[in-house]
Amino acid sequence: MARFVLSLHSAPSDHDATQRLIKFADACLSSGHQIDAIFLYQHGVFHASKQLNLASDELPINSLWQQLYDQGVSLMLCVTAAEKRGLDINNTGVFSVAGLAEFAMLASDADKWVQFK
Amino acid sequence: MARFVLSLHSAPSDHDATQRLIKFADACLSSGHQIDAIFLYQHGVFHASKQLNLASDELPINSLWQQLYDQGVSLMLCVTAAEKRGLDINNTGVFSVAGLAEFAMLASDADKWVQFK
Amino acid sequence: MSTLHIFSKPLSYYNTDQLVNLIQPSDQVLLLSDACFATTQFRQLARQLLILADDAKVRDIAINKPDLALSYDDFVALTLSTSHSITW
Amino acid sequence: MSTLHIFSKPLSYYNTDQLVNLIQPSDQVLLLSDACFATTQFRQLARQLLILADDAKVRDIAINKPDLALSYDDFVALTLSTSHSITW
Amino acid sequence: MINVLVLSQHSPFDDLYIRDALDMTLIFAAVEQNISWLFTGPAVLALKKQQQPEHIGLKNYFKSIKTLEIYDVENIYVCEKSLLEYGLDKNNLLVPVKALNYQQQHHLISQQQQIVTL
Amino acid sequence: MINVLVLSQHSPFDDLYIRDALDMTLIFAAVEQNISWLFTGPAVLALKKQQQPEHIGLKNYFKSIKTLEIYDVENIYVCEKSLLEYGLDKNNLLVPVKALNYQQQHHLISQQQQIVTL
Repeated sequence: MARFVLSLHSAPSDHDATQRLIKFADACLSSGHQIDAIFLYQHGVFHASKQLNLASDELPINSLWQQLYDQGVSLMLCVTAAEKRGLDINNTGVFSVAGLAEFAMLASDADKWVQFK
Repeated sequence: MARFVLSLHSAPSDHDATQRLIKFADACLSSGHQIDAIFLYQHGVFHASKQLNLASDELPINSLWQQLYDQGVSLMLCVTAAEKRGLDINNTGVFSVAGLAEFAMLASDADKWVQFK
Repeated sequence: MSTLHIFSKPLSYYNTDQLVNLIQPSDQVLLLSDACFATTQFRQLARQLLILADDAKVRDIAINKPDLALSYDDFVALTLSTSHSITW
Repeated sequence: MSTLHIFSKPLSYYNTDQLVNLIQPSDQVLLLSDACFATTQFRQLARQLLILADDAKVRDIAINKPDLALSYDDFVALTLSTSHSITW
Repeated sequence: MINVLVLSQHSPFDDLYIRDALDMTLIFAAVEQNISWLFTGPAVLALKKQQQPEHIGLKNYFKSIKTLEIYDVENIYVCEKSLLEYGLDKNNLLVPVKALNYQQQHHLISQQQQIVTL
Repeated sequence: MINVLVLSQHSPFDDLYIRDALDMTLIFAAVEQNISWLFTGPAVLALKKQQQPEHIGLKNYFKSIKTLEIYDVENIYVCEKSLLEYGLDKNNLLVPVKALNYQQQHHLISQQQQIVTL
């Protein structure tokens, strides 16, 4: 069993990167590995926007995040990146607001850090 | 006197493109030209996010838009691009929600369309 | 000590000169998303390309020898069998 | 009938081959933002480069002949003296 | 009626670039301007047949590209060199296109009143 | 303590890429990992002296780059070829750097446990 951290760097409008990260995370878990954190950085922070509400024929981003959350995966929003982008860090739903230091410690501890963009 | 439409394609985090569009718009107006519309498209739609709130040592994006609005410039948010990005189109402040058709008609009528990104 | 190099766009999005010089024969090159369209371009980086099967399939791209089709489980295993990954 | 070509990043962000072949001697090439760093690179697109003075100045870049420094008023006038612009 | 050119340069699933360009092209046709759409570089891949992104949860916008003809968008151009680069045959794409060399692309550009890169 | 490499490839005012990389570099130093920062391509321009973006309303983050030494970030590397490309002299940058050819960059990469491109 290995310990992973994953980071997402692109905006919710990049549906393709989003579905890839989710499927990679699912494969990690089903292979018996552990995900210590999924971290939203750069444009990825917009996934924690409470406004996010897509049409029914689009990727169901909100429910995909909810499913990972329900499996106990820690979903983290980088507060520094969020504030630089003017994102409201109250009311971030399934994403917990975390400092960059917290993520850096998790990344240093993990066996693998894989970026998605 | 010429009639311009301008479009902004990058996110508020691209401070550089934002200040450039604003200065170009100011120069248009002070040279006696008319700006029929400034249109937010692609990642530019995030400028109409009500959450936008940056630190005091950053570009004062909100007040720059307010100044253009106060000069009577029509600031338009593309509803199609906004919906595809999950942006809330209620409560868009100085930006009016407009259809792509409205902008296409303005762009067809204008002397010049200049893109900023 | 091999590096996993991950790409999701055609090669024209990247600095080809840098990649050609940095990537070693012992490294692995994995194509995701729109990078799957560009096997011919990426061939100059590696003799054998690893390609995410799902992403190739929806783009109607056939995966031929010596290239290798990977599932998501394979992708996870690959990140563990290499020293580290770079998502370019 | 001249086209105004507008760039805001160094040339490596663009498809050089396409630009070299598309841009004509009668066209104008305007450098904004980080494109100002790359006058040497953009020289292959035009004999004379137009450069936004503010953007060059904050990057501590000197504008030398035959290149031309433009104010924002000049930039506005330039969009009117050309047939149309392309913001690459 | 003016001539408007939409210029696409991004690969099919790079964010929403091609979908934004599709919307823009359709709307200029709807407001009865003379719209053209030019695909260069990896954007030509958006015209490749038999892509089924819905199988990985993504919207299949290629179906909408196929409807361009219905909406009287007939001026679809592709960069000849880019087709070659990606091994595509201009007679076997989603919609009928005209393949242009660089000189023809320059001519197309010179005829436009407005040009938008998306 | 692990070796972590931040790899920058974007130009100084391309969105917030360099500023994000700066934050990441500083934080890995703060949590006492062995952090290195490699600048390649147009990212090397972020180390050019005497830039004053505050005059056009942008935050001057170059001041923070200058403080890297104070925070014990000493492993700053630049691509030798990129310096040449942009006419920069490695002895006249914001902070002391080591210029690396491709072989040396490969060696640097091979020593890392984690690598992040920003």
